[in-house]
Amino acid sequence: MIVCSASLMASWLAQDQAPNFTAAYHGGPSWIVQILWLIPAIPMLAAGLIALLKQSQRNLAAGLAIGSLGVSLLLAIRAFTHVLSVWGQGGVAREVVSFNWIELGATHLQLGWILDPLAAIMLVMVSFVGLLIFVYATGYMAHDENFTRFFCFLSLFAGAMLGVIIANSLLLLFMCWEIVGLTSYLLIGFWYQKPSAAAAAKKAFLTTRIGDIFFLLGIVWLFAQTGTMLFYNHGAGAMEPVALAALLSQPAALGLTAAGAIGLLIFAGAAGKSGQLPLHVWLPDAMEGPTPVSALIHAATMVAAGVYLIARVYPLMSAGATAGGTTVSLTVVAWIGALTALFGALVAVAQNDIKRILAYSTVSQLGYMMVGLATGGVAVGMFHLITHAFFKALLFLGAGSVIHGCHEEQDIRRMGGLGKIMPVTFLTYAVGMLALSGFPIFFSGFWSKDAIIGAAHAWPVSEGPFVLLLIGALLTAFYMTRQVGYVFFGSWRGPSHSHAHESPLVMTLPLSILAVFAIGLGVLGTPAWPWFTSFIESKRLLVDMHGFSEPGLVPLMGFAVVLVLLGLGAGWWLYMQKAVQRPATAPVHHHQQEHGDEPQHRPGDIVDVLESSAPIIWKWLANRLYFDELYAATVLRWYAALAWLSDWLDRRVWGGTVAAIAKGFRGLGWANKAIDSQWIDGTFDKGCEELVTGGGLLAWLQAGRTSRYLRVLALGVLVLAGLELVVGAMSGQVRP
Amino acid sequence: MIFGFSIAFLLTAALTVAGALAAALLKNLVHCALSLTVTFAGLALLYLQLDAQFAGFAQILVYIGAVAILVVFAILLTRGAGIAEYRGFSSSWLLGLSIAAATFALLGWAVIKSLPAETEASAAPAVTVQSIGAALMSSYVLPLEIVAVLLTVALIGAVIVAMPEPRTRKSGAESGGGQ
Amino acid sequence: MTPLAAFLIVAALVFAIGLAISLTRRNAILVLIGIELMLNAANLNLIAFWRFGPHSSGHGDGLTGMMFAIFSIAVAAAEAAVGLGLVITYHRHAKTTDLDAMTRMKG
Amino acid sequence: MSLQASFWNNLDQVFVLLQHWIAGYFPVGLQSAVGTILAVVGILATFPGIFALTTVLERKGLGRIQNRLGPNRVGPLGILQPVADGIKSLTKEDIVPLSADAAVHFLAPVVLVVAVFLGYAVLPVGRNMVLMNMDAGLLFFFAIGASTELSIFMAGWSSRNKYSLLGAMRAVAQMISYEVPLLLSSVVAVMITGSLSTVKIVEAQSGFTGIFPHWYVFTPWGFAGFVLFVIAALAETNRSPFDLPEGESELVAGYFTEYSGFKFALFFLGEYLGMFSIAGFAITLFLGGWGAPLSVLGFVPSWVWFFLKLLAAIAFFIWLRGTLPRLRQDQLMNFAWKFMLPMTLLNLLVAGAWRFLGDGWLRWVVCSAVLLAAYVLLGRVLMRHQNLGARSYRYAD
Repeated sequence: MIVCSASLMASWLAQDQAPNFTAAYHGGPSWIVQILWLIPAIPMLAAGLIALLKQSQRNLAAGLAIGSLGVSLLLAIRAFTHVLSVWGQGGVAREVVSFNWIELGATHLQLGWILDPLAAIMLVMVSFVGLLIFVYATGYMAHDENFTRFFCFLSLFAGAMLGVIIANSLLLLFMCWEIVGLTSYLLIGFWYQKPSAAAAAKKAFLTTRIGDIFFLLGIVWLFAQTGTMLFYNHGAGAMEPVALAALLSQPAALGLTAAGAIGLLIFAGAAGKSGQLPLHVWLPDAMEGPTPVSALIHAATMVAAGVYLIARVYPLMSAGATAGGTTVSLTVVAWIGALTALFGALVAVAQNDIKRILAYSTVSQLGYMMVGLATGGVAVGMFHLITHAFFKALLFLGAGSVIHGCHEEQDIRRMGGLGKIMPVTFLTYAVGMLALSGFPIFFSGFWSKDAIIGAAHAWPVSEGPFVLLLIGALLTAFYMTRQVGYVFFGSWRGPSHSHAHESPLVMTLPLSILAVFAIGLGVLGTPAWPWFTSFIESKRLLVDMHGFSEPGLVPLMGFAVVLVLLGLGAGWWLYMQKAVQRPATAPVHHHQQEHGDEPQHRPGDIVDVLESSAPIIWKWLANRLYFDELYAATVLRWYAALAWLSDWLDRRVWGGTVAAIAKGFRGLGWANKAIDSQWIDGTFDKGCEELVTGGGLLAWLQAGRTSRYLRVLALGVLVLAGLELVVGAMSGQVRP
Repeated sequence: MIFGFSIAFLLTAALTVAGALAAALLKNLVHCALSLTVTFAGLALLYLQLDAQFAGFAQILVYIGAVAILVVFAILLTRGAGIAEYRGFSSSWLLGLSIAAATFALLGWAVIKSLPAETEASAAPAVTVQSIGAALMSSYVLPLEIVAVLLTVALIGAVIVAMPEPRTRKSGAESGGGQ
Repeated sequence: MTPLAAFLIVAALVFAIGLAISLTRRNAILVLIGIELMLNAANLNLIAFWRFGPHSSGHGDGLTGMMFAIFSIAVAAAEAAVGLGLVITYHRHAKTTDLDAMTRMKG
Repeated sequence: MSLQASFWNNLDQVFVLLQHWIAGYFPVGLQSAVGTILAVVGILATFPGIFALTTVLERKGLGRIQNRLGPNRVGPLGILQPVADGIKSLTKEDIVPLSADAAVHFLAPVVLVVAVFLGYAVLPVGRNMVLMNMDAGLLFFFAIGASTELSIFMAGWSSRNKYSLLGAMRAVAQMISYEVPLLLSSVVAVMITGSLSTVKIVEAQSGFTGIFPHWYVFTPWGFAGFVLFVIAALAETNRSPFDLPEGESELVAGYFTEYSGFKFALFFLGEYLGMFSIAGFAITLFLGGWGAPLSVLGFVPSWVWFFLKLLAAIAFFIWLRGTLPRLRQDQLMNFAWKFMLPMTLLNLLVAGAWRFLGDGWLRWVVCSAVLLAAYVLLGRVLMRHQNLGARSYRYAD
C-alpha cells in the first residue's frame, strides 16, 4: 500500500519526465541531473555578485543570497522528487555526469557530479536549513555594518557545501571542501576586531588543515592506486567493485590493505571537519562567529560534511568486511566516534556559555553519527545527521534569539526566567532540547539516536561503543535540562538594568518551522516504517509492525528511554524544581563578556550545584579535560622546543665553539705571554676572525638577498637537469 | 666552408657570443645594453640562416626596436648611465660563474652526446608569411588571444607600476613618457 | 649546411652567459638583461629544432617550433616591460638598483 | 610586338637589362652576386644624388616661402650648392668632445646610415626593380626602421651634452610612439593585398578602371591610411612639424649638436634618406608604387613614375616644413596615443569591412561614413578638454 502510494506520489511529482526514466537508466542522465551543477553554482554566483555590492546595499545583498538559495532549494526538491520517482519505479537512482578536467598525457583528471538518494536528501536538508538560517540572519545581523560581507560569505559557503554534496569526484569534493573551510574561517573571524574571534578563526583553519593534509594524502594514494577520482563511473569508479578489489589486494603498512589505509586517511580529514576527538578543539571556539554561522556551519551543515564524506566513501571503508564483520577503518571510526560522543557530553555538562554547551553537544552528536555510520551503515548515521541538523539548527537559532534578547549576554548564569519573557523562543527551544535529548516517541532525535544505539548494540566487535553511547545519552538529557533550567526557569539573574525581550518575527518564524521538523522527521525512521533506510539503500519499502518485535529491540529502546528520563529527571531535580537563584548577597558587576576563555567565576555568579558538590571533577570538565592545555603543552611545546633548540645550536654550538676556540687561544696566549708576544696577537686575531666567520656563517642563511636566491635556484635547476641527463644516459635516450 | 660550418654562420655566431660576453663584462651599463643589441642582431641573423625570416624580423623589431630601447631608458632613468658603477660584480661572483660554467658544460655535453655531429639538413621548409598568419588565425588562435591579453595586462601593469605617486610626480614624469 | 649541433652549442653558450650575468652582476637591470639573453637562447634552440626537425609536427603544419619562438618573443617583451617598470619604481623608492642592496620589502 | 612598344618596354626595363648585360661578362657562379652588387651600387648612387638635389630644393623652396631667394651663388641659380656643401663638410675638422664616449660617438652615424640604406633593399623603384623581393618585405622595412632609434640614442648619449641627450630622449620617445600608428596604418594595405611583399602590394594596385588606377589611396580606408601614414612618417623622420628633437630654438641641434664635419653630413644624409625611403613606402603602399596615374600614360617607364612621385612627396614635405609651426612635446604624445592610434585601429576594422562587404556602392558608403563619424567624434572629444581661445601675450605689448 505504502509502496504504491509512494510511487503514486513520485509519479505525480515527476510526471513531466516519466517518459525519460528509461533514458535515465539506459541512455544519458535525465535533465535534472544534467543541470544539477546549477544548485551549487547559483549561490556561488550570488556570492560573487554580492561581493561587488556596496556596503550600503543591504537589502539587495540579502535578497540575492536568499533568492539564489531559494532557487537552489527548488532545484534540490526537484532532484529529490526525481530520485523518489525513480525509486518508486523500483530502480536504483544513481546518475552521474562526469567530464575531463585536465588531461596529462594518458592520465586525465575527471570531475563530475552525482545524484543518488544520499546526495538528494542532503541537498534538500542543506538548502532548506540554509534558507531558514539566511532569513533568520537578516534579523540577527540587522545592526551589523558588514551585513553585505556577511551574506557574501554565507552564500559562498552554501554554494561550496552544496558542491561538496553533489561532487562525484574526490577532487571536486576536496575543492569545495576547502572552500567550505575557507568560508568557515572567514565567518568565524567575521568580527575580526575581537582578538578572540581572530584567534578562533585561525585555530579552526589550522586544525582542520591537519585533517585535510591526511585527506589529501588519501586522495592522492587512491588516485595512484585506482587511476580515478570518481566515486561512481559506470563500473569504473573508485567506489565500485573493480577498484575496491584492486585496493584490497594492495597491502599497505601495519597489515592494513590499501583500502583500509586510505579509508583511515580520509577519516582523518572527516574527523578534522566534524570535530572528532583529537581534532575537536576548534569547534567550541568556532562559536565566536555570529550565531547564524554557528547554527548553519558549525551545527547543521559543515560539520556534517565529515560524516557525509564517510557516508560517501562507505564502500571503501567497509570494503572487505566479512559478513556481519567489520573493517579496521570502521572499527577506528566507531571507537573514536563513541569516545567523542561521551567526551562532548561530559564537557557540555560543565559549560556556562549557552553556545558552548550546544557546541559540545554538537561534538558529541557528531560522535553518535560516526558510530552510527561505522556500526549501522550509511542510513543510520545519515538519519541522525538529518534530524540533528534540524533540531541543532533550531537550538542554535533559539540560543541566538536568547542572546539577541539578552543584549549579547551569553553566560547562562546571568539569564533566567526567560520562559515568560520570550515564549516562542522558549517553546521551540524546549522542542529542540527534547529532540536532542531523545525524548521518546514524539521527537525525531529519539528515533535516530535509538537506531544508532541499536546498531552499536548489534555491533559484533565490541560492546564498548554501546556503553559509551548510553552514558552519553544520559548526560545529553541531563545537560540540556540543566541549560533550559538555567535559561528559561527561575528568575532573571542578569544585570537589573538590562531587560530581555522577545525577538522579531523573522527570527521566531524560522524557529517555529524548524521546530515542526524537529518533531515531524522522526516518522521517517521508525523501525516499523524504515522509510529513510530503504530510501538511502533504495530497497523496497515495506511496513510491518514486526519491526518492533525484533529480538531485543523493544527492551533496548526501553532501557534508552529510561536513561533519558533519568537524565531529564536529574536535571529537573537539580535545576528546575528549586529554581536557581542569584545569591542575594553578592553585588552584580556586569562587565564585557570575554568569549572563548575558561568559564571563570565573577562576583555575582551563582555557584553550580554540581560544582559545589564535586569541585575537582567540575573543574576538569569546565576546562574541557584540559585538551587545549594538553595541546599547548605537547604540540606547541614541541614547536617551541624545536625553535629554541635551533636557536641554541646557532648561539652555543656555532658561536660557542668558535668563542671557545677563541677563548682557548686567548688563554694560551696569556699563558705564553711571557715567552712570546707575537703569539698572543696572532691567536687573538685568529680568535676574532673565527668569531666573525662563525657569525657570518649564521647570518648567511638569513639575509634576503635576491642574487643569492637566484644562485640557489640556478644550482637546483642545474642539479635537476644533471640528474635528468644522467638518468637519460643510463636509460639510453642520451647516447653516452 | 670551414669544418662544415659556413663562414656566415661562424661570423654571426662569433658576433652573437662576443656581444653577450661584452654585455657580461663591460662596466658601463649603456655599453652593456648596446652590446646586448649586437647579440640580438646576431641572433636575428642566425634565425635568417635557419630560414626563419619572420622570426628573425620579429626578433629585430621587438628586441632591437623595443626591448633594447626600453632597457636603455631604464638605465638612464635609474641614473645608471654616466658613472661606471664600482664593484659591478657581486661579492660571490666566482660561485655564480662556476654555476654558469657548469650549466654550459652540462648542456654542451648533452648536445654533443645526444646529436650526430653531422645532421643532414632537410630541405628548407616552405613557410610563407601567409601560412604563419593562417596558422595564427586557425590552430594557434587561442595562444594568440592569450598573448594579446597578456600584452595588454603587461602594458597597463608597466604603466601603473612606473606611474609616479602623487608626491613624486615631478621625478616620475619622464618615466611615464619612457614607458 | 651548418649542423644542428653548432646552433645548439651557440645557444648553450648564450644561455650560460646570460645565466652568468644574472648571477654575478649586481645591477637589477643587468640581471634582467641576462634573463633576456637566456630567453633568446631558448628561442634559438626552438628555431633550430624547428628547422632541422620533421616539418609536420603538432598540428600538421610544420610551424610549431617557430610559433613557439614567436610567442616567447612576445612574452619576453611583456616581461621586459614589467620588469624594468619594477626596477624604475624601486629605484624611485630606494634610490638604488643594486640587487645586493634590495633587501627591504617595505617601500 | 610592335617596334614602338618594344622600345618603350626596353626603356622601362633599361636598368634591369643593363644589370644583366654587365653581369653576363662574369662567370656563372658569380653572376647573381654581381647582379646584387650592381643593384646596391645603383641604390648607393641614386638616392644620395636625390639627397643632394633635395638640399638645394629645400633651401630654395623655403626661401621662396619665406620670401627670400635662398642659395643662388654656386653655379647657375645655385644648383651646384650641394657640391660646395659636400666639399665643405668633408674638409671640416671632425671634433669629438673630450668627455664623449668616443667609440659610440663614432658608431652612431654609421649605424644610422647603414640601417637607412638597408631599408631600400625592399623598395621597388620600378617594374622588376627591387633588390630583394622578400616575402616579409614590409616587416623587414619596419624592423630596420626600428633600429635607427638606437643609433639616435647612441648619438645623443655618447655626446655627453644635455642638449644632445634631451634631443635623443625626445627623438626616441617620439619615434617609438609614432612607430605604432605607422605600422598599423600600413597594415590595411597588407590586409587587402594579402601579402607583406612590397612587389605584390604594388602589383595589386596596378590595374585600371577606365583610365583611373586602382591605387589604395582612392578608397576610404586607403585614404585614411595614407593620411595617417604620412603624419606618422613625418614624426618618424623628425620632420617639421614634429621636429622637436632638433628644434633649433630649443635644443641647439638635438642629438647631433656635438657632431661636425663628415659625421654631421652622415647624419644629415641619414635623415634625408630615411625621409626618402619612408616616402617611397608611402608611395608603394598607397600611391600605386611605380604605376602610372592614368592608363593612357602607361607607356612611360615605371621608374620615371616612381621618382616623379618621390619628388612630389619631397616637395610636399618641404612645403609642410615651410608652413606648419612646431608642436609641443605633450601635444605630440597626446596626438600619437589619443588620435592616431584609435584611428588606425578603427581603420583596420574598416578595411576588414571593406574586404567582406563585397563589391558595390554599399561598402563605399559604410566605410566612408564610419571613418568620417569616428574622425569628427574623436576630434570633438579631444578638443573639448583643451580650452582653445584667443592667444594671450604676457610680455608683448
